[in-house]
Amino acid sequence: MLSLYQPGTSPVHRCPAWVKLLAMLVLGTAAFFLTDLRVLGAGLAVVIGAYAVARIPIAAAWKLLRGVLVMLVIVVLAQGLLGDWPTAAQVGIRLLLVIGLANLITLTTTQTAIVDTVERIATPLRVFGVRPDRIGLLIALVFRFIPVIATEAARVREAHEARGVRPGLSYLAPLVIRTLRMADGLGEALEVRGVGEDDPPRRRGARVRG
Amino acid sequence: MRPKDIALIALFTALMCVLGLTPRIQLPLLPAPFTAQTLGVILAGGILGARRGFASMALFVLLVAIGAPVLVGGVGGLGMILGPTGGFIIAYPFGALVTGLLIERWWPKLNYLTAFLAGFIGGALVLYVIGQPWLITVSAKVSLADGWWSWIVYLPGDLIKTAIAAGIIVTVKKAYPLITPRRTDATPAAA
Amino acid sequence: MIELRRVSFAYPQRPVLTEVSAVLAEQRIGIVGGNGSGKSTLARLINGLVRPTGGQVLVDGLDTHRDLKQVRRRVGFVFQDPDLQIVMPTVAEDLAFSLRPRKLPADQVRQRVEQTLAAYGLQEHADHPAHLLSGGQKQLLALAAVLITEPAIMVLDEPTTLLDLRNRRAVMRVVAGLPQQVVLVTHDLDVLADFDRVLVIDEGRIVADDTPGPALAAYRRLAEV
Amino acid sequence: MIELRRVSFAYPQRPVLTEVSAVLAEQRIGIVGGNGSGKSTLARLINGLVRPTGGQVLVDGLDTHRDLKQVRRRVGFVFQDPDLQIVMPTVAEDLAFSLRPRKLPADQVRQRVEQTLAAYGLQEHADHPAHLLSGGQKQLLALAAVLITEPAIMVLDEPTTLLDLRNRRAVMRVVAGLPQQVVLVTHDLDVLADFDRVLVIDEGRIVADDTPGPALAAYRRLAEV
Ligand SMILES: Nc1ncnc2c1ncn2[C@@H]1O[C@H](COP(=O)(O)OP(=O)(O)OP(=O)(O)O)[C@@H](O)[C@H]1O
Ligand SMILES: Nc1ncnc2c1ncn2[C@@H]1O[C@H](COP(=O)(O)OP(=O)(O)OP(=O)(O)O)[C@@H](O)[C@H]1O
Ligand SMILES: O=C(O)CCCC[C@@H]1SC[C@@H]2NC(=O)N[C@@H]21
Ligand SMILES: [Mg+2]
Ligand SMILES: [Mg+2]
Repeated sequence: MLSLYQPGTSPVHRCPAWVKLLAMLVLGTAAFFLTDLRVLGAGLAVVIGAYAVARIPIAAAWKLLRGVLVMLVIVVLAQGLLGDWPTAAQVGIRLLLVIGLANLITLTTTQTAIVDTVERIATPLRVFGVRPDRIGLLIALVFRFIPVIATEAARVREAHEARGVRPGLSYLAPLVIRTLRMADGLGEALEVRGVGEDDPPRRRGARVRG
Repeated sequence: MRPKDIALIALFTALMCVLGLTPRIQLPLLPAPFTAQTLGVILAGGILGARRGFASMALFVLLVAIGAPVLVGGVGGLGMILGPTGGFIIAYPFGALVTGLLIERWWPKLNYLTAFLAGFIGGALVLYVIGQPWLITVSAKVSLADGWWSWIVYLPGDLIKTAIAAGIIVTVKKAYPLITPRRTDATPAAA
Repeated sequence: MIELRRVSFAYPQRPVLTEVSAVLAEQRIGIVGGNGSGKSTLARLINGLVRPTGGQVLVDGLDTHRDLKQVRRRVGFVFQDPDLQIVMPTVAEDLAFSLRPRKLPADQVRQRVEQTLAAYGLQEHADHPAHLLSGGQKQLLALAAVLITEPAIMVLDEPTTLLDLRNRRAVMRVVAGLPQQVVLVTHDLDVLADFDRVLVIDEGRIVADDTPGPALAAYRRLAEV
Repeated sequence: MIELRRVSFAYPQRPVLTEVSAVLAEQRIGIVGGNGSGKSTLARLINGLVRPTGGQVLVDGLDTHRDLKQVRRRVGFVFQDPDLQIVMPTVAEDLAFSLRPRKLPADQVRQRVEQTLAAYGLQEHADHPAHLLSGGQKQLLALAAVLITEPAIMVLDEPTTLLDLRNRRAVMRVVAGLPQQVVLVTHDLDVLADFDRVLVIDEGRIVADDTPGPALAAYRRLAEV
């Protein structure tokens, strides 16, 4: 649904998600310490080569890059005009390298694979009361709620229009309250379906809220 | 975390995604766009409280990271987080956290003014403090002093968003309160 | 009088109504049909909440495309869920909210609000938070908030589904007493018994159009298959 | 068997149920009453979604306070709005979601899901996005998603109010065929005709408790005043 993944069977696709994320971390950090334009340029060439190996359609790569590119151009221009042009080139190539690599991971890894990896990486967070195994469920729910919010927004707007009142700011609060009620309803449905069953028992007579 | 908290957390993450459907308004010479999404940050903290608000925005950051195109203008991916505006994005959970903590503390006598203050501190100041140095570090060697004050440009927009959010927070407190107040001898906020 | 001239309506890639034509002049008109058949869409078309993608909807000769604002003033709309319609925190404020577009002087607004409160037995609740009313009271408030603007036609989309026996009766009693023309969408077939005319919608078309007896019989047969 | 022992329940500053006692052993039990009378609260108490602030709720001898987890596994719950009960994107995934807490091996899950799809006529829709189903199919899916966990008791809170005639019948046909004990909250009095027992709730108390004939007559009298 809301995914930028490009299916494929290349080595880049088959490489385990955690390896890719680790490579990202190492290379991304390294790039910030490199100042030699030739080294940075070589790095960028490697990343572009990886796109070719993964057989990413140019349109798909462009779609992802487009969003960042405006910012990138502004950054390089500002640096060049306010500072010096060699630094501007350095900043430009470095960002292109890092962002290109990150986008490659986004394009070649399914969300499920990333979520699984994140859940595993987040396991130590258990000591803070975080439940990493809930992440998949949370993401599924976010995608469920997006169209619901859109529909409810349309409903609330209609209710205003029907009363001849131009929908202005007064419609945000009713919308939030309605979606909160829906979330409450969905929360109960989750509870009934066994989510939270394996939570540690809570204080007897714990506070109840609708 | 009760199932209800899970639903509420997901709801505000979804709200952020919906706010992401608005256009990416880019200002000349500044890498960071004007964004409607800070409204979502303030609402998450102000309506869900610190813990759930933080969790909800952290989930949003995760969605961006795994490549969901949910930032304003329909962009996303790890690249955005590592990009010039990544500091602001990373700061979203902390903005919600701070707004939430303040709202919880001021809860019993919360009014429009205190809600506004809490929203502005979390949903604007915290974002500037984390996002602006990041922006300068990542994008250039322009001296810190030169780039530092560019956040002023976002101030009018952020004040308006905070004003809207404060109105909603106060109304929701009346109609559908979800926060339990934080005391100095605090019981956990999101009980 | 409501006139539908070969009205079609489609959401992107999803046709909902196809070439519906009808002249609705009776005082009490019921609309029934299956889930998703297009009843709510039809009701919304009359108020101009959605505009036809093909054909024309005319209310007293006014086109919902061209004369939207006048149509809105003429047609009042009540939804299924009263919680959705209540905008302002207290009962009296919510009633006053409906009068905003009229830009009346404050004392006239207050007078109209007081009259309306009295007419629907809501005087005691004037300053109560609206969301603490019972389901039936909320739906009465929603109705009152529309009637205060004195529309010529009332369109009601399942106004009683969430209500119990007593509240349902209270709302239907108010509806029965309205001097306006009423178009009522409902799954509660009993309340249509003394209506003048009932339309049965199925898959975006009018498949029966008659007095309640035969029309409801046709709908029941449709539900058998 | 469900046992309510002087059960009270209050939201902060709002008493909802006061000292309700009853032993529910019949196969088909209906609950009726006005909006806000406490029906949904009573239903939620049986499943442990809310716990009594006074007294005890026992399901097959298990206390909802002490043995919450076992009670939950024994009691299935279906709500009014099917849209809110469906969690996962596709029909099959949503059914599988119910089995998660059981931690069954994958092939056993698949088998159970397939059986359930077949039992409720949803095979063809296995991989469809759940939100594209019709209202009635959604409610059937919600029912199936609960029944797949094989609860001993089914509690249904107005499962048909948002449905049309045909969908309502389809759901009630499935409910009628369930081998489980069923507790049904509804405003649709007709469907209770062949139930074993009907409770009438008013202002947080059981005011009538009888076979459908007399109980519904009592409820109708109550709605008159
Ligand atoms: N979360 C909540 N907080 C405070 N009061 C509540 C909450 N939920 C319900 N109530 C109140 O408790 C009372 C009983 O509610 P309940 O939902 O049990 O009624 P019901 O009989 O199911 O009504 P309906 O027929 O409208 O569904 C009502 O007065 C309601 O306003
Ligand atoms: N905003 C929307 N976008 C796309 N499709 C929609 C939208 N709203 C409704 N539909 C579709 O249009 C069709 C007709 O919807 P409508 O609400 O008119 O049905 P209805 O007869 O009122 O049903 P019900 O009895 O369930 O209220 C349905 O298939 C529905 O899914
Ligand atoms: O979508 C992104 O790339 C993040 C943009 C961050 C923009 C910052 S957040 C604080 C300040 N207020 C705005 O309206 N924009 C900036
Ligand atoms: Mg409808
Ligand atoms: Mg109820």
